[in-house]
Amino acid sequence: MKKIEAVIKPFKLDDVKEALTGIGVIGMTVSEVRGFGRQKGHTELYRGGEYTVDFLPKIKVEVVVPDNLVSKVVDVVAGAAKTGNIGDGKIFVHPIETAVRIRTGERDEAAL
Amino acid sequence: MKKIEAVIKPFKLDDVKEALTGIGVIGMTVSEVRGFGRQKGHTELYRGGEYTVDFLPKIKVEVVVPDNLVSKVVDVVAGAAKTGNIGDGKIFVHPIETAVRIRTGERDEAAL
Amino acid sequence: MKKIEAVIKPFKLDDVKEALTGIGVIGMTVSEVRGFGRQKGHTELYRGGEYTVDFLPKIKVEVVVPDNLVSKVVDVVAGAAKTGNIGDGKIFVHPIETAVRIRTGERDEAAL
Amino acid sequence: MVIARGSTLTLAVFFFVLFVSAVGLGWAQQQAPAPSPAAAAQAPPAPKIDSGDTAWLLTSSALVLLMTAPGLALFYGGMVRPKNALATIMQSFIILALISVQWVLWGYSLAFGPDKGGVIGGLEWIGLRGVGLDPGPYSDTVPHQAFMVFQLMFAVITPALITGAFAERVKFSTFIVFTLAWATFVYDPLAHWVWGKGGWLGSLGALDFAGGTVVHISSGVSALAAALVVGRRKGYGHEPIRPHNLPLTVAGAALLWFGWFGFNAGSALTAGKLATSAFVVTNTAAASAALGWMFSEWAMRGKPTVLGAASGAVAGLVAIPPGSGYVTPLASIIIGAVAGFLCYNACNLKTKVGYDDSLDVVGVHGVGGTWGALATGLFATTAINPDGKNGLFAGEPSQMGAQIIAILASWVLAFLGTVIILKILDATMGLRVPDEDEVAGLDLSQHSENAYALEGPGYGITSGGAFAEAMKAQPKPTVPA
Amino acid sequence: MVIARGSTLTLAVFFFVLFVSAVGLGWAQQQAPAPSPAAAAQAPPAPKIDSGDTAWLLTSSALVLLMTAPGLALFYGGMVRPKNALATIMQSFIILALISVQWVLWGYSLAFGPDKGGVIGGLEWIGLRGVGLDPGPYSDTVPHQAFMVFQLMFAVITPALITGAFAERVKFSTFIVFTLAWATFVYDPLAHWVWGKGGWLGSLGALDFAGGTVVHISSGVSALAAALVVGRRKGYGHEPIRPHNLPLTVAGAALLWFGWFGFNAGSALTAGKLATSAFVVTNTAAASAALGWMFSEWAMRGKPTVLGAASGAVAGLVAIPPGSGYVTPLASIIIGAVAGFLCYNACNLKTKVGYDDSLDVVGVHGVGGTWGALATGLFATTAINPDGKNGLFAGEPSQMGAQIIAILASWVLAFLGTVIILKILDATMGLRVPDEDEVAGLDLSQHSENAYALEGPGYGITSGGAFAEAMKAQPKPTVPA
Amino acid sequence: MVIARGSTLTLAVFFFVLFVSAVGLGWAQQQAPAPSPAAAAQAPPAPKIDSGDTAWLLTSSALVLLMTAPGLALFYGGMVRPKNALATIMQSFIILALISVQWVLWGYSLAFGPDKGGVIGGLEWIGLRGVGLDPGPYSDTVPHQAFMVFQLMFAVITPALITGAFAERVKFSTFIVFTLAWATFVYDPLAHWVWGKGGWLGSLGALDFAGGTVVHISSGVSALAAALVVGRRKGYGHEPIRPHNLPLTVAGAALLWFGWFGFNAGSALTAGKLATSAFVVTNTAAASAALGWMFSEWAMRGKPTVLGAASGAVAGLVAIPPGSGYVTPLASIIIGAVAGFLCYNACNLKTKVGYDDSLDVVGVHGVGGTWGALATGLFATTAINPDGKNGLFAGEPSQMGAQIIAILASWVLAFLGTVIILKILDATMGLRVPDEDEVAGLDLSQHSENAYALEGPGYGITSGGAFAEAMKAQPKPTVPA
Ligand SMILES: Nc1ncnc2c1ncn2[C@@H]1O[C@H](COP(=O)(O)OP(=O)(O)O)[C@@H](O)[C@H]1O
Ligand SMILES: Nc1ncnc2c1ncn2[C@@H]1O[C@H](COP(=O)(O)OP(=O)(O)O)[C@@H](O)[C@H]1O
Ligand SMILES: Nc1ncnc2c1ncn2[C@@H]1O[C@H](COP(=O)(O)OP(=O)(O)O)[C@@H](O)[C@H]1O
Repeated sequence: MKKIEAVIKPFKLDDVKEALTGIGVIGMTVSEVRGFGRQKGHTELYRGGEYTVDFLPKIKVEVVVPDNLVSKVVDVVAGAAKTGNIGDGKIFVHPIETAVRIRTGERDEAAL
Repeated sequence: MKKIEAVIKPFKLDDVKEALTGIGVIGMTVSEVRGFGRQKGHTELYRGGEYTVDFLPKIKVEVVVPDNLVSKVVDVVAGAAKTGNIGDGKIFVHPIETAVRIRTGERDEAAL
Repeated sequence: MKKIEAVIKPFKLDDVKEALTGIGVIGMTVSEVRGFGRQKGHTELYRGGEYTVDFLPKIKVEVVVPDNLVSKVVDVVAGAAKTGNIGDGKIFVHPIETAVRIRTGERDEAAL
Repeated sequence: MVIARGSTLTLAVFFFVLFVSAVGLGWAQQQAPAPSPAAAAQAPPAPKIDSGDTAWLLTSSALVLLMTAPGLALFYGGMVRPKNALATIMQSFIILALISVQWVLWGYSLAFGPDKGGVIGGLEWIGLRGVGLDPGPYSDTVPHQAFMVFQLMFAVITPALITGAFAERVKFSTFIVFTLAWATFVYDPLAHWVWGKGGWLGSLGALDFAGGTVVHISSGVSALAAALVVGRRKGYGHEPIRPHNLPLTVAGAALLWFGWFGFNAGSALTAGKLATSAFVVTNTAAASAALGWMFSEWAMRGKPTVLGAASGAVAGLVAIPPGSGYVTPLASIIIGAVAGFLCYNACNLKTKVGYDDSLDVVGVHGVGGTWGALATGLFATTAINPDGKNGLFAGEPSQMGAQIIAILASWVLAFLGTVIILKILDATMGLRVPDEDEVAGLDLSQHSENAYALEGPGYGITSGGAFAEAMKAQPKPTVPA
Repeated sequence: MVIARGSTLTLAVFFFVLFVSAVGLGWAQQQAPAPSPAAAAQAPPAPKIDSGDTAWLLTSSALVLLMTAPGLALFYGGMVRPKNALATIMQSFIILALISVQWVLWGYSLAFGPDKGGVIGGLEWIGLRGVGLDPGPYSDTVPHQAFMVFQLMFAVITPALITGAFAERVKFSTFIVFTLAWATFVYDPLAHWVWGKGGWLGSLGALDFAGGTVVHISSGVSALAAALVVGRRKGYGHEPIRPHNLPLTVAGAALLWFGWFGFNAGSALTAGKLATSAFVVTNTAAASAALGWMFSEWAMRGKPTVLGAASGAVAGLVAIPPGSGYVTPLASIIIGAVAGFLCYNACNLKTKVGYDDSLDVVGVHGVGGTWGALATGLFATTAINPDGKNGLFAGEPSQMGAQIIAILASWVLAFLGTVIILKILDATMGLRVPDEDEVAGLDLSQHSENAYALEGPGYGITSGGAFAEAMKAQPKPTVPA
Repeated sequence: MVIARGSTLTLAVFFFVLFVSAVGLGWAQQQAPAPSPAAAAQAPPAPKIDSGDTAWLLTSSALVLLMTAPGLALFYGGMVRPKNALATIMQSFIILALISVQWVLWGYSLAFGPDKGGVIGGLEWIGLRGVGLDPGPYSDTVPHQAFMVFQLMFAVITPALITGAFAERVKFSTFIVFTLAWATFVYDPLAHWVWGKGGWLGSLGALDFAGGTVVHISSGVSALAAALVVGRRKGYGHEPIRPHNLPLTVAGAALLWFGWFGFNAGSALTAGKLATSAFVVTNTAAASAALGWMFSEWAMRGKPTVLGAASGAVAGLVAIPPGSGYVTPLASIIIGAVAGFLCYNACNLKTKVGYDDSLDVVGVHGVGGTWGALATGLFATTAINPDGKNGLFAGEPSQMGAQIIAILASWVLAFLGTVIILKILDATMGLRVPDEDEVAGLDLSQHSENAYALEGPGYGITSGGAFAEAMKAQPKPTVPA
C-alpha cells in the first residue's frame, strides 16, 4: 500500500474529492496546512505596520490505496488539482506497511 | 522505527492517550483533520440553502516507536479507539529512517 | 527523496524557515499540531474547575528533499529549532517514493 | 437526529391556535379602547404623563431587553463548548420572542391584573384589554403600557437565566414548552405575590425593589431543581468542559452591567432621586463584587481569573436589586463584596456536591439573590427612600422577618413548580436529547447549524435541494488561482 | 491586486473639494447663526424645548446609530465567509461615516428642506444653514438639530441595508461612490416625498410612521436591482457559501432589535403615549415574527434554525415601522407572524429564481417592507393615534389606496434609480473586483487585512517597510521557551 | 508562572483594609443623611430636579460605562495577539470595578470636593459624605449623585485608555496598583484643575467641555511615559504582531462611537440645546475623521484599511470633546478631518521613533487630544453656547493662550506623574512579567485561562482537584459515536 499525500489549493478540494470518488476511492483524510514555495505571498497593513505574508493556505489530502491504484490516483489528483498557475502544489507518495480498520480490526487492503 | 498514524473519532483522544501512556509510550503528536469515508455526514440549513456535509472532524494521532513496540501500539490504539460503529477510523504504519531529539541531538531510538 | 518532518516550538518557525531558505530549500509545508511528551503542561482555571493541560501547541514542518540534502537539512533544522529546553521537539525522516509538481507534472527531484 | 416533523407540526399548530384565540379575545376590546368600567375604576382621571419619566422608563425597558439578548446570550454562549454555542445563544433569544408574546396575551394579566385573593391576577387584562396609554394603577406619570413593557422585560430575562443550568443537553422542543409553562405557573404568580396590587408578599411588607426574589431567587432555585431533574451532561467530571469564547462572555457581562441600570434604576418608574440612587448603588455593588470574587479566587487559588471577575460583577448585580431603592452607596459596597465572596464559594461547592448546574445559575442567582434579599433587610434605610422601610441596621429588626418569609415562599414556589413541570415534560416529551445528539452537539442536532465556519475550505460541503438542481444547469464558473 | 493609487488620489481629492465647498457654503451662515429671514419665517417664535422629549430623541438617535454599527455590521458580517468578514463589516461602518457628512452638507436639505414642487427639498439648508437649536418645522418640543440628527441615522442605515445584496464581490471604491449617489438621488428624494413638508406622498395621505417605504422598501428593492445588475458570486450554487460566525449574527440581530426601539418609538418625536405605543408594538412584532419564521421553517424543513429565528425577528422589525404609530399590540402580533412566514418563504424563493441576493435583503426588507406598508392600511386605527388615520379594518378602505400608491412609487424610484446608478458606475469605475480578488476575498484584496489571526504562530509573516529597517539595527531579543 | 500567593494575599488584605476604613469613615454620615452644615452651605435650598435632564444624565452615564466595557475592551482586545486577548479585555473590565469603588470612597472628593488652593478637592466628601440626592454645586436640575456617577465613568475610562500603551507585557498585580495610584495622583487632581469648582485651569478660562485635557491628553501622554518606562514587547519589530480579531475591534469602535454621545452630550448636564449641539458635532467629527484617516492611508499606502477607518473614527471622537459644547457642525467636520489625518501620521511616526506604544494611545489620544484642545481655541463660538467663549476665528485670539496653558499643564502633570509612579512600582513590585510568561501570553500566565477553545477535542485537558477525585468514584458514561 502507499499513501498519496497531495498539497493543493484550498478551492480545489471539491474537485479532487469528486475525482477520487469518481474512480472508486471512497476514503481520504484532509487537513489545513500552510505552504511556502515559489508562489508569491501578499502584503497586509495594520496601523503603521506593513507585513509580508509568505505562507499561504493550502489543503493536504491523504489517501491510502493498494499499490495497483497508485499511479491512477496520482494522475487523477494531479489532473483535478491543476490550474496551471504557480502554487498548485505537490503530490508525494509514501510507503505504508500496515493498515488497520479500527472498527473491525481488518488489516491492510481490506482495511481501506 | 515506525510511525503509527491513527485517524480516530475526536472524543476518543483521551482514551487513546491513556492507553498509550499505559504501555509506557510518553510521546505523541496530534492534529485536527477531516475525514471522508463510509460514515455518513449530516445536513446543515442556512436560510434557503441546504448543505450536505461529508467531511467529518477526526483526530490524527502520530506516534513514533521502536520496531519491537509496533504491534503492541497498534493493538492498544485500535482497542482504545474502537466504538464498533462506522467511522472509527484507521491506523497506518509508516517506516521511519531517522529520528532526532532537537534538544540534545540524540538519534533514533534514543530520541523517542 | 526523503521527507524531513520536524515538530518544533511555534515561535521557532521563523528561524527554521530562514535556516532552510538559507541553504536553498525553498519549499515546505507547515501545520499546527499538539504535542504530548516530557514537557510539562500548565493549569487552567474556570469557575470551580481546575484543568491540567498536557498537550502543547507545536508546529510541524514538512520538507521533501533529494537524498543528498537530507543530513544537511536535518542538521540545519535541528540547529535552528533548538533552545536547549525540554520540549524542543523531534525530527523524523521518511522515505518518499515519488513526488509530482501538480502545475507541470514534473516528477521526483525535478518536482521539488 | 431528525426530529419528527409530525410532532413539530403539532407544536406549531398548538401555538397558532393559542395565539389566535388570545388575539381574538382581546381584539374587539382594543379596537374600542375606551376603558371598560372596571378598568376605568382602577385608573382614575389620568394624571399627566411626564416626558422625562417616560423617556427614562422606555430607555430602561430597552436596556433590560439588551440584558437578555445579546447580554445574557453572549455571557452564556461563550461559556459552553463550541458545539453548543449557538443553541445556548438561541435559548435566550427565543425566550425573548416567546415571552414577549405570552406577556401581552396573558402573562401581564396574571401577574399584574386585578388581584384574586392575593395569589394571582385575574384574566381581565388578557390581550392587554384595558391596558392603555394613560397612566395605570402602577404609575402616575407614565403610560400604563410603558409599565407593562418594562415588566415584560423582567418576565423575559428570568426564564432565560435558568437556561444556564441545563445548557448543552435539553431538547429544544421541550425547552420551549417548559419556558411557557414556567412563565405561566411560576413567574407570573410570584410576580403577583411580590409586586401585584394586593399580592400577599408585597402586602406583608417584604421589600423587593427590582426583583431579588421574583427574578434571581426564582431563577436560581429553579435552576437547582432543573439541574437535579435533568441530570448531568455526558462526560461531566471526566471530560474537559471549558468555555469556548471568553471574550464573548466578558462582553456579555459588560452588557449585563450596562443593562442593569435599566433593571434597577428603571424600577423607580421616575427619573429623579430614587432612580439616581438605584443607579449609583447598582454600579458600586457590581464593582465591589467583581473585586470580591477576584480577590477571593486570587487568595484561594493563586490566580485572578477573568471569568471570575466577570462572574463576580454579575453576582453583585444579582445581589443589589431588592435593596437598590433602599440602601446607601457604602452599604452597596458591602453587599457587593460579600456577594462576590459568597457566590465564588458557592460555585466551588457545586463541584463537591456533584450536580451539574452547567453555568452556575444556582451559585450566582440562587445564592446571590438570597443574600440580596437578606441584605435588604439589613441595610434598608428610609434616609434613602422615604417611601421604603428601615432594616435591621437602621433599627427595625422586624423587616428581616418579612424578607425571610419572602425568600422561603419564593424558594418553595420555584422549586416545586419547576420540578413538577419538568417531571411532566420528562414523562411526555422527554427532557434530554439522545446521547449521540449530545455528543454531536445541540447546534447540529437541534438546529442543523454550526456556530462557526472559520476555515477557508468548505470541507466537502455540497449544497442540496431544488436550488442545487437548478444550479446544475448553469455552467460552472472557472475560478482563477 | 493593487488598486492604482492614482485613481484613489483622484477620489480623495474629489471628496475633499466636495466637502470644502459645502463647508464653505454653510460657514458664514453658521458663524452668524441668527436665522435668515426665510428660516425665521419657517420657524415661528420658538416653542419651549421639552427636556424629556429631547432626552428621548437623542437617546433614540444613538439607538438608531447602533443599529447600523455594530448592529447591522455584525448581523451581516457573521453571515459571509471569513475571507469577506471585515469588508462586509466595513461597508456598514463606512456608510455611517459617509452619510453623516453627506447629510449635514446637503442630504438633510434635499430631504427636509423647503419643498420644491412636492418632489425635493431646496438647497436653502445646505451645510445646515438655518438648521439651528430652536425647534424647527418638524417638531415643537425639541431642537431642530435633534430632529436632523435623528433623521441622519435613518439616512445612514438605509444604504447600509442594501450592502447585503452585493456582499462579497463589489469594488470598495465603486461602492463608496454608489453610496453617495444613491443617498443623494434615491434616498433624499424619497424621504422628501413621504416625510418632507409638502412631499407628494405624504400629502396624498400615505401613512409611514417610521420608514416602511423610505427605509425598507427602498433598500429591499434597490437590493433586487443591485443583485441583478452586479450578478452572482463566483461559485454561487456550486460551492458551499455559508455563514462563518453565527454568534456575531445573532448578537447583531439582538442589537438591531434593541436599536429599533429608537427607530420606531423615537419617530414619535416626543416621550409619551405615542412613543410608548410604538415601543410596545415594535417588541411584539419582532417577537411574533421570530416565532413565525421559526415555526414555518420547523414545519417545512424539520428543524428550527437559529439564523431563522434571528432573521424572523428582523423581518418583524422591518414590517412594523410604517404602522408602529397606528396599530394595536394585537395587530402587531399578526403583522409580525405574517412577516415571519412571508419573508421565510421569500428567501426560499430566491434560490429557485437564481439571482444572488447574498444576505436576503430582498426577501426580508423588500417583502417585509411591502407587507408592512400594506398592513398599515389594514390595521391603522385612530384609537391608538388620534392624529393618524383609520385603515381597512377600522372601516376606511380608502387608506389602502394611498398605501399602494406609496409602495408603487417607492418601488419604481428605488429600482430605476439603482439600476441607472449602477450601470453608469459599471461603465466607468467597474462594479466587481477581478476574479482572483474575489477568490482571495475582499478583506485581503480591498483592504490588505485579515479578519482573524487566531492561531499562535505568525506563519511566516515578516514586517516590512521603514520600520523593519529601523528595527534591524536593534539586537534581536532572545526568547526563552 | 505561579504568582506567590503570599504577596497576593497581602494585596487583598491591603485593599480590604482600605475599603473598610473608607466605608467606616463615611458610614455614620450616610445613615444620617441630613447634610452637614458645610455641605448645606454649598448646596443652597435645592432647586427642582428635572426628570428629562435626569433621564438624560443617567442614560449618558450608562453610555459612558459602555465605552469602557465592552467598548474599549473589545476595541483593544481585538488588536492584540490571541494569547493576550483576555488579559487585555480584563484590564478595561477590572478598571471599571476598581475605579467605581475608588471614586465613591475618595476619588470624587479629591476631584470635585471643596477646593483647596485651586489644586485639589478636600476630603470632606470622602465616602460620598454630603453628596446626596438633591442637586449639588455642579448642577441645578439633577441629583448631586447623578453628576457624581456621570463623572465616575470618566474617571473609569481614562486609565483604561492608557492600558493600550503597555498591553501584552505588564504584571497584573502591578497594573492594579498603578491604576489606583494614577487615578488618585494624576487623574483626580487634573479633573479638579479643569472642572472642580475653584480649580486653577478652569478659573483661568481654559475650555474643556467634555474632557479633552482631563481624559485624552492625560491618557495619551501617560501612555507615552508608560511605553518609554515599560519598554518594548519581546520580538517587537522582528516578529509579526498583528490584530487577532478585527471584527471585535470594529464592534468596539462602533460601541465607542455610540457611547461617546453620552460622554459629550451628557456633559451638557441638561437635555436641551446644548446637548443636541454636542450630539451633532460628536457624530460629525467621528465621521469626518474616519474618512480623513481612511483617505490619508489610501492615498499614502494604496489601501483603505478597516482598522484605519475604525481608528479614524476614534481619533475624531478624541478630538471633539473639549470643543463639543462650543463649535458648529461645520467646524466639527474640519476638526474631525484634521484629526484623522494627524493621528494617522502620528501612528506611522511611532514605528520610526521606535518606542512600543502597543495600541497607539499616544498617536490617537495624545495627538488627537492635543489637537482637540487647540481646535477649541480656534473654533469656539458663543453663537452655539452663550455661556461659552469665542475662539480665534470668532475674534478672540486670547482664548488660544488659555488652551495652550491647559495643554502644557496636562502634559506635564501626566508625564511626570506616570513616570514617577511607574519607577516606584518597577523598583518595588516589578512592572513586567518574566520573559517566558510574555512568550506564553498573559492569558495563561496571569490568569490561567485561554480566550478561545474553538476546537472540538479537549487536547488532553484533564480536570483536577477535589472535584475530579469525587467524580472518579462515578461510573464513566459510555458515549456513543
Ligand atoms: N520541498 C517541499 N516539501 C514540502 N512541501 C513543499 C515543497 N515544495 C513545495 N511544497 C508545497 O507545495 C506548495 C506549492 O509550491 P510552490 O513552489 O509555491 O508552487 P508549485 O507547486 O507550482 O511549484 C507550497 O506552498 C508548499 O506547501
Ligand atoms: N483510504 C483512506 N486513506 C486515508 N484515510 C482514510 C481512508 N479511508 C478512510 N480514511 C479515514 O478513516 C476515517 C473513517 O473511515 P470510514 O470509511 O468512515 O469508516 P471505517 O473506519 O469504520 O471504515 C475517514 O473519515 C478518513 O478520515
Ligand atoms: N514518540 C513520539 N512520536 C511522535 N511525536 C513525539 C514523540 N515524542 C515526542 N513527540 C513530539 O515531540 C514533542 C516534544 O517532546 P518532549 O518529550 O516534550 O520533549 P523533547 O523533544 O525535549 O524530548 C512532543 O510535544 C511531541 O509533539
